[in-house]
Amino acid sequence: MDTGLFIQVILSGLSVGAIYALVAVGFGVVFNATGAINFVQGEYVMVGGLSAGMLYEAWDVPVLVAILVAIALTTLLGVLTEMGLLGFGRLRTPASITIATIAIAVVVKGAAMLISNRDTFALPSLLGPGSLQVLGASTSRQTLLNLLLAVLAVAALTLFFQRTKLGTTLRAAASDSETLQTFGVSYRTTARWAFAIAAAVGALAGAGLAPLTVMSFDSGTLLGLKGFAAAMLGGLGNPRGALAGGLMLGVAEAVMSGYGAAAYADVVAFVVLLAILTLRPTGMLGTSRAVRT
Amino acid sequence: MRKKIPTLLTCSALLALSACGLGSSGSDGGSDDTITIGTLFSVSGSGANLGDKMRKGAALAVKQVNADGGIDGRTIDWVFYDPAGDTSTAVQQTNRMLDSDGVELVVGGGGSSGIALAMDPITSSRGVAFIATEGARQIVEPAEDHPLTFKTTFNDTVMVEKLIEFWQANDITRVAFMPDTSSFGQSAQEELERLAPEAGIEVSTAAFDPAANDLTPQVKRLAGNDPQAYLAWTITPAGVTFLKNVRSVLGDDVMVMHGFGFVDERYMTQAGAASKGTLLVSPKLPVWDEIDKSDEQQPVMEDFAAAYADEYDGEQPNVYAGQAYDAMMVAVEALRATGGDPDGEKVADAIEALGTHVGVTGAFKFTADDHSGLSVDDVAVIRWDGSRFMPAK
Amino acid sequence: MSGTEGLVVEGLTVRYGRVEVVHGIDFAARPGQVTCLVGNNGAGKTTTIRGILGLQPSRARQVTFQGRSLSGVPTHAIARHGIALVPEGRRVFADLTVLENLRMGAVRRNGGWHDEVTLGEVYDLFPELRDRSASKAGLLSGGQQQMLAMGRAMMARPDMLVLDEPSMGLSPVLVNRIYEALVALRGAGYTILLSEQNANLALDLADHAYILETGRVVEDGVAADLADSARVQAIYLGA
Amino acid sequence: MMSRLAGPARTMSRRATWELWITLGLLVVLPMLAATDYALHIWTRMAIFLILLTGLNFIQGVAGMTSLAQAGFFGLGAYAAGIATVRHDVPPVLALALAPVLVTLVALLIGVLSMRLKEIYFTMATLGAGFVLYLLFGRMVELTGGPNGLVGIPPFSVGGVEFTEPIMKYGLAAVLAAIGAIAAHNLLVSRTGRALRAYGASEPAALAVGASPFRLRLLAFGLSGFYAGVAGALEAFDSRFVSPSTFDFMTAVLLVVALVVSGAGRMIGPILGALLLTGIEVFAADYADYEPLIMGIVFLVAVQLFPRGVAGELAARREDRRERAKRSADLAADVAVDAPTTLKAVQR
Repeated sequence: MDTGLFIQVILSGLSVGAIYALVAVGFGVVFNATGAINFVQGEYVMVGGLSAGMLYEAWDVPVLVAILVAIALTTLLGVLTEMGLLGFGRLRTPASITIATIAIAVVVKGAAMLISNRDTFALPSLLGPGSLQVLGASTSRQTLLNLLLAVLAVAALTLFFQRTKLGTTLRAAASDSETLQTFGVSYRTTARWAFAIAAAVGALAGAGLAPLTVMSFDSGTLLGLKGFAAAMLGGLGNPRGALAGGLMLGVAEAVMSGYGAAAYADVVAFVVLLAILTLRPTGMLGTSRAVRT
Repeated sequence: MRKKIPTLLTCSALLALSACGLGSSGSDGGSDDTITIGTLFSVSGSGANLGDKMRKGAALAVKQVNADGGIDGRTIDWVFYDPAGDTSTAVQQTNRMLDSDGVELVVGGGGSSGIALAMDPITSSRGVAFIATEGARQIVEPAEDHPLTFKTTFNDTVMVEKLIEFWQANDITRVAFMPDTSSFGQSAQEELERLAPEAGIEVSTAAFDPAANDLTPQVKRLAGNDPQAYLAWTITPAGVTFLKNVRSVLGDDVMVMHGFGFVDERYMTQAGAASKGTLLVSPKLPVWDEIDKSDEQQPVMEDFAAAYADEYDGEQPNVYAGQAYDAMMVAVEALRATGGDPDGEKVADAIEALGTHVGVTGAFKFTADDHSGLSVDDVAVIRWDGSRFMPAK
Repeated sequence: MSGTEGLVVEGLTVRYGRVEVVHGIDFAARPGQVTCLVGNNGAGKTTTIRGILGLQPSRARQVTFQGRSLSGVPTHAIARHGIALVPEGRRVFADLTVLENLRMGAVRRNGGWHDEVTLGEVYDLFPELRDRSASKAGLLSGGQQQMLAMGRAMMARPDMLVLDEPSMGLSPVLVNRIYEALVALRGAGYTILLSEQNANLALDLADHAYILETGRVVEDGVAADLADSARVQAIYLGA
Repeated sequence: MMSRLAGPARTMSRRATWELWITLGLLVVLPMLAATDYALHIWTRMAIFLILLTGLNFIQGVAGMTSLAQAGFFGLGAYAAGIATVRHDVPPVLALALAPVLVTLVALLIGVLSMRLKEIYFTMATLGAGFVLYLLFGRMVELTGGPNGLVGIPPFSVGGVEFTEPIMKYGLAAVLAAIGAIAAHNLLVSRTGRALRAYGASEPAALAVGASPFRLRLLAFGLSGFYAGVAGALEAFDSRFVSPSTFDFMTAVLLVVALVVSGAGRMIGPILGALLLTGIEVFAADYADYEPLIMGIVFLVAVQLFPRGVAGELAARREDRRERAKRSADLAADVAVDAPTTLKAVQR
């Protein structure tokens, strides 16, 4: 067995998996607060990466500042998403909210196409352009940063949910949002925070992804769907599950690219999604939430 | 009965909307002072970027022709639709152009080979000439089955021949090939796997999804066959990832190549240091200012580049803009030859009789058997030197 | 039915989807008293409470609390008017610990998150909760969950405590335990609105009671007087 | 429980019959309004959408679950018919019959695996299934022609007569759409259909009429696949070209949205939805650059305005009006005679 190839496959899987993990975390946060699947999640990644790239390339903003501004902008977009979904007070069921998120995703993508003039934008790696050599394999330094970001984001969110008043409130909303309302916390407040957090984490994924490839208005949709598959794989709504699911999916795709029929690599995510839903819908690390009728 | 009235009202409102939509677009083209040319390019959806460049190229051609007094005094009435990458939408829009908008000649096949292939039977059955701007050779081959259809792009066959010629000249016998899974990549894969073995070149292939974010597993896997050159075939940003990944895994010494779909300064710049030294098979347009002044194409490219930059705020044209510009100009030349008669067969005969049309993309020599008109002579191997494209040695 | 104090409900109609369940009922809960809605399963007690709190779409001529209208006010805002609910079926936040559940009761109150005084009162009333403060609420027994739900509502320091069927599904020993706690709360001056199927217990505790049948108030009066009513006996036997 | 269902079920049946007549009437009247070749292409497309949405209505409107697999099934039908005729010289009539059978089998297989999932999880499972199909259309190059598409599909033909004229294509699609609508109507007013609808409304109700929810849902999903198979085969013979781009995620979403905003669960929903989809196609063409943005906004506004669908919203408004009228009567009675017994009498 070629160890170089093996290590390369694992590194590649972790590199892409870190991004999937961040996307998956976002799906979980919104799902916990609203019970809906937020299809805008992939677009948050696109907006985060694209706006950081535009700021850096077109306006010569320093990289770090560009990333921070992009995260702020995307977080605002998350808040706007909540307003667009729940601001009219007409959507009540998770299913109708889910459908409406698709509409918002289309709007965001359409607007991004016009604003970016269909151009692609890139960011330099924060750790410099060099690559890391590991046992005969090689990866961008940014990969290391992305893994670190994913782990830190999951750790920070776990702490946030366990230790802070707001985090506890969001967990309470996930547990029983109706009862939470009888204690004076409105559904929309928790939903808005959830969308803001999901958008911020999505933007972080975008800023981490941009140095590995380039971003265009079209970069988010498929990434979002794969991130959802990762979320299901790890157990929807559980940040640590999201991390595990993201990395597993990344590695599974890389194995297909490195050893299997490479052209079918992107089918893997959807086969995994189908398989996990039919075999173990609570996910590998999922809670005992009822998913069957 | 009374209860149904709101429903019926909604129904009839929708109905009225649909019917008036169908009616209002029924302008009849072909009046004496205009010629109606219809175009589809996907300026939204994936591939929107190149669709937009094609639209800019075609629009420039229409503007120039109309400013110069049109075709024998008749101006071009340009009808444009965006199928957004979807063939069934493109089929509807083609029907609309021909049946409802009075389009007499079709230029541009939606920006993807699949769409052009879907449009061809419709235009042919209406006896309308169709000049495509998409890659797949099946759009025009065999020519006897596509008597009214032409295209102003390179057949993948020509590109692959040029590649083989280049590899043979450089003693390269083992090549790693990475096409994307789009129609662009698939067409090239078919050609390369057909032609390379005959030339004694061993090709190992690993495809990738256009939306992929890391290609190192494929690169590393192909490296196991010890290839002398790595060639990617894509039009998407994943090509940037390819450049970065090859350099990261294999270092700076290995030969890295891209197909003509990736000839774009922006992509090269965005790949940073990883793009330096990349070789590309391409039309000569990107290096128009570096080639010999005696080349008959040189002034055409120079004029085009200047006019394009003038029209679009200093933007440099890319090969897609050039293809679309050429397609429109070939149509115009043919219409001038027929005296403005847009009849499909007459236009087709005129195109085949043009002799040599020196365009931006190359010197087209359409014949009854060759409806794509470009040859290996029109292809250049160019090199990105870190800041600009240069002819490769 | 005078005064702007307490809860005043007039002509309340509540529906589930297309089915009207509560048909225009009137009642009031006076401050400092225990008011009880007594009725069989399906009489509309829970629906009435959900309607008042905005958890179920409802219509009414008037619903006021301390003189302020609750009509059309969303649930979370009603809660901020000083009403805390101990819902039917407990509905503790199962994934949160006991302590976190209690703190959630005070989440919208200034300084409530760190209110150790009220927390102490809750723990004194229900020592079981202090012992299990770090356990996940979902792992508690039914009786402990009921105590937790009551403690959580106490943490809101409400002007009125609404308890929906607090005895449901509990063993007689635990029911007594809960009612002892309610007596203590009454003694502490809480205004209480109680819905209960266990008529004898409830009427024992309450100052004033309303008897509900199929979404209508069929009888009301001083609790002690109602205890002998034929209707109440029927409910008691039915339960 | 039974008795409470029986009343609404009867009025629902009457309404469904009425709506069926409207649907059939439109299939006849529309081509009379505009009968140019181009218009006939559009009406053919509308008829194909009608079949797709009638199928989707079983699962979305009746069983109350959202399926994002309908575009994939649509594609599977189109590729089945295309591949059978192009690669195996199967007569088009036979291909038109075989495609729905194949799609039904695939739908049942996916249904067996995913039917027991709760609503949102089921939706995501169908998304996965639809995506796998879509990706396979593009990847199995030998069989499907890959991303370039499948070329050379013959026109539909019966006994040597080729359906190449727009009017004949429309006739075929319209006849099949009409048969599909009538079959759907008859099924909906049957005992099984009532059970299905009861199931969509609430589970206990369905159990009360003695139905197995799993089997009913599976039936609904299988039917949605069958209709998609017919629509797919028609699409293949209409465009005479099949490529993956037609059956992507966006198509799946548009189908669901068109049905939801026009009235899922109603007989009238599919035809309204089909008109909406064709209307969007016709109008959107004029706004090239802004099309995705406009589409998204229209789509969002529609979902916000009609979360229960146009038809459902109108029905709800009517009910509200009746309700208000009844309430003012109640209040009047309440003021006049303050006695519960009289109130009861008024409410009857």
